[in-house]
Amino acid sequence: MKRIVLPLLLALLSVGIGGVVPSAAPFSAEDAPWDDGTAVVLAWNLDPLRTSLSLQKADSLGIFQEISNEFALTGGYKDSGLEADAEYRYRLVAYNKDRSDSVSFTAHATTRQQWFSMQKLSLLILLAMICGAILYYIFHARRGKNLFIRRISGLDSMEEAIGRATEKGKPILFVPGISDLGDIQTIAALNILNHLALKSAEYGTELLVPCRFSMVLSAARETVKEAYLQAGRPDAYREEKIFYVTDDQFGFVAGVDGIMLREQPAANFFLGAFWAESLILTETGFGTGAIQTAGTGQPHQIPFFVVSCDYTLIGEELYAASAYLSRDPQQLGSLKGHDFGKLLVIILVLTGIVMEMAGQGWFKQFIAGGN
Amino acid sequence: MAELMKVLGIWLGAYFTLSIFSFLYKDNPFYKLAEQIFVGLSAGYWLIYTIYNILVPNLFNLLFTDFAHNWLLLIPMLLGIMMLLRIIPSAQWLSRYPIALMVGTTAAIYMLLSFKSDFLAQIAATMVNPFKFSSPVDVVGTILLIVGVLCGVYFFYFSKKQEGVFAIPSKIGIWFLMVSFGASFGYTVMARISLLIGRLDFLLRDWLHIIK
Amino acid sequence: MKKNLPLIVAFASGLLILIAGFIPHKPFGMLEETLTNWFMIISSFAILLGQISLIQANVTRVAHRSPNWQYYLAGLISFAGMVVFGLLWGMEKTPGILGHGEGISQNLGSKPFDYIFDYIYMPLSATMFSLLAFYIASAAYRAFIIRNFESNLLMITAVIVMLGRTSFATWITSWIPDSWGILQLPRLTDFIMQYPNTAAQRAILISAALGVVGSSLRIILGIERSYLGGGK
Amino acid sequence: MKADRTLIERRIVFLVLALAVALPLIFPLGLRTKGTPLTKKAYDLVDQTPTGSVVILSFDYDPSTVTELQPMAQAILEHAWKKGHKVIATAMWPQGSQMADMAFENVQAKLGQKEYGRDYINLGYKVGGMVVIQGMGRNFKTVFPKDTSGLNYEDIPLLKTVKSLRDIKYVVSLSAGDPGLKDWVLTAHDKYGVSVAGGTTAVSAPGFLPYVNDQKQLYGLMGGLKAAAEYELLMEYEGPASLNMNPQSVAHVLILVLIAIGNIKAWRKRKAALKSGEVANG
Repeated sequence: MKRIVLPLLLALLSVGIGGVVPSAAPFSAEDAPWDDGTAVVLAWNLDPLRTSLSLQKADSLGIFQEISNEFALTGGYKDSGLEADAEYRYRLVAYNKDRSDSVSFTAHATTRQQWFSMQKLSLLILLAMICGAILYYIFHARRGKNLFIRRISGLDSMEEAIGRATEKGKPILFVPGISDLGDIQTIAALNILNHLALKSAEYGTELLVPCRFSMVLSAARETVKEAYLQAGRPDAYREEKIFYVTDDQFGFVAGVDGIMLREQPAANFFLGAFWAESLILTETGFGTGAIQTAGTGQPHQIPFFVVSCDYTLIGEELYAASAYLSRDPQQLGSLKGHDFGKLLVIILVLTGIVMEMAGQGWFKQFIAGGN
Repeated sequence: MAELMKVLGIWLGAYFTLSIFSFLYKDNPFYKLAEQIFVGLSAGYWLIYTIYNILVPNLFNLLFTDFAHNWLLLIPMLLGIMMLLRIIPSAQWLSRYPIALMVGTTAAIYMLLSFKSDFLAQIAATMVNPFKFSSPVDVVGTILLIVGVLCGVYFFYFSKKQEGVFAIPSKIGIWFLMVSFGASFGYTVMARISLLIGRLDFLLRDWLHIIK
Repeated sequence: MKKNLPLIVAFASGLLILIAGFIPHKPFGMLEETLTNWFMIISSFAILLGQISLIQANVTRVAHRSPNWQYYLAGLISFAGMVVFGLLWGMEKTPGILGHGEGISQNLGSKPFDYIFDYIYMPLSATMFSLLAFYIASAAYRAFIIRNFESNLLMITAVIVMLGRTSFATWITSWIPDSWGILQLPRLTDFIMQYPNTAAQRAILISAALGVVGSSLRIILGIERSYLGGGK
Repeated sequence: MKADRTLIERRIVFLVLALAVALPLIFPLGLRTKGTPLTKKAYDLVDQTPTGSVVILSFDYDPSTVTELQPMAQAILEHAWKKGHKVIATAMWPQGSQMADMAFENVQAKLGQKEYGRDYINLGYKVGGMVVIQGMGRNFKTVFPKDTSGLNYEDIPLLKTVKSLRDIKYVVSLSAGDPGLKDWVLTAHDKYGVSVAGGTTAVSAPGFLPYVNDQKQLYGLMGGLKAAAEYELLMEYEGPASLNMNPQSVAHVLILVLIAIGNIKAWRKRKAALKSGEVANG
């Protein structure tokens, strides 16, 4: 194993990030390594008397045409956009300050297509490891193995909210985001709704669910109905409490605001995808004095939720909460796979820092790879 | 004539701007009308633009002028038409093929690119020796950066009960998240105000000529 | 079959992209180029579909005289206007069926399509989102309340950043000596953005990338098929 | 009754904000902003690129964010032209193409006429974001067979040397969201090695900072109106962004004052509630 990996690593390091290798020879041309055969890497190393240069490539008639004149004593140039499997000839002419004296070098290279992008080795290895872990856990979960997921603290509000609503005899409001059913955030929200509906059926608390899209509406009705059935209270299920407001973004917000002011719910849940309207909703909810719980994967909206709500599920916590409550093998398995990836991140970063401190730059370069 | 139409245009712009602003007082017919006109114009714009700038140059033109070289484009055209059949309920299943092709392609491209840029490159960028900097501010900052990334990632780790010692990094992680949300908050406020400035500038300058 | 064949299409196209990502050799690069070109063409049909369904929904509303149907009718009329003007005289430098319509452009100052874009579409689009400035102000007054240590941290950072990004910032803390320059508002803001903010955003980015890998993998392998519609 | 009061309070806040923005617009305070390193980096990228380079400005926004992004676009365009760069305009948002034409027109009014097809070109919008950029990386002409005026790719002198994205010296994306700057970073830089800088709305700026790192995924970043004003400062002129920083600064202070008042009110209410609670229990 070591015998294979080491030369690979060395080869990789020699590629470098820009693909330019300083060389001892005055002028060299080499096929760019590990590519689709469309580039040649040129490098030169001139004596210190030189002050300007002209880099030239032979055209189809064999006449040299200038491709660059940017000066550096030790420099490089990557000539890209070439044909694969063809020979290219280059000439470097270097001048003195007064241009009275010049030297010229020629070099040639043949472009070759490779079968693997060696600079993407780290990408392939790590990607394979993480994909493997995700699949492993999904199949594990499907076979009914119990996978541990910690409880999400944002969910603690559920009990409190239902308790308070029951005590006051007021309803609970649940908004499953303003995205359509295609958004996984909406799906996650519906999974949480299922749990909340189960509890509200047990305690006999009224549950209001305004929806923005008809698809979400029918899914939400299905979810709540199922939960009531499961709780043994199908009689308490009222279809009209789960209703369509309007497709229009701000119209929807105005509608939900109206409901909050009229019904004065004791607890509000805003879970799912929210955009700019997040603020208007939670502001009104705060005004009515409800306990507010929010959660979204939209990073720009989280700050507003944190400052205006009592509990917030941050980003991935929303999906984790949904997996925790639904025990769906696909969600659970993926989540565990991602967790494996996170552990890997922590280990890799710590190793990398130690390596950097020890002056072993190759590790970082290997992980970063090249393009 | 053109001058007059320009003035009319600015008055139109002012009318629609004020119609939208009227929503701040309450929902009303002016707002509703302006909103639906916006939706209609927007749909019209997308439709015309897509036809003129993509379908004509990238598809129809190539097929009509040089069919021999471009006949393969008949396949995406066919798939595109299958996509349009979604509006006919009985033919809806045909749209699954183009959707599958698009979803499969996007999934793979996103997987490779975000794994490289948002995973590998970010990990590599965190592998920094904090003591290589000369300024103490940078040293402290880099240590904060490393601690923040590790604890932040740990906060989203769900496979372990976060109790006792295991709760500490998670707690630190949330602090970093909160600082970053605070920054986001500040920047969002900034952005929203900027948009308002633009509109008031239009009303005061172009319409009312109060600002010269 | 109706359900499995699309899954194979998704798998094949995904696999091709993955292979082309690692193998530079012929023919994968070319295949990828073809596939991305097809993608673009199919996507533009998807855009057409989106607009057509929107219009279809509005037509239904008007036909059924559902509440507020008059507004939807206005929406349809403006849609039709935009499309007709665009088709007849084109937009900007693109000619339409009747050419560039020089006569009309002369009178109007620009093509009808561009005239509507400049004087109606632009103000509408720009004003819609400027409403949010007002909502932020009102929420700042009523709902942004300090609750616990975490939200304190958030608020303090927000205050520093908001002040640090004004033109007053330099002036407010100019009395702080340069040896403590890091405490001057603009520099403090830069520090927060460069280190703690970057750290947290990076953690979010890394977690999100893992999420993308997971969902993409499930889609390519056909484990996740909800995008095809019709239940789980 | 209570609902009425909150409604009135709300309207007062709206009015105060409108005044806080309008007054400094009418009577500018003459405030000056100071530069930040991130904007300077973006400036340096443009400044250090040799004359004659072909570059891309991507207009990935629509009219809803012109106030923030248009001044940036124009400042960068002016800079690029002054350095003798040949500018290709692309757009990931359909309305972006119109925004590009607006920028070209405004900057030419200042710098004098430039030649279309040699100094600049508008290639317009293509749908697909990341996938489109990936396509450009393979072959530019497949993605853009014609420009927006119907010229063929081969007939445009500026594009003579451009076969793929690799022939572009830098990309600056003016980005209001998705698709936009992120797609350019992930594809143009991380896959094809082209330098990318960006200007974004302030909303998305904090999320892009992890890309500004030693891997140079993102060369420089301009976030919001403030950064646009900084770029104008670096270009040594006072443009729309600099002027708009006056109301911007005043409004920020107003928001902070509102937050403070809100918190004092909430704190008082809580104290009163605590007291009445004690009385009831006592």
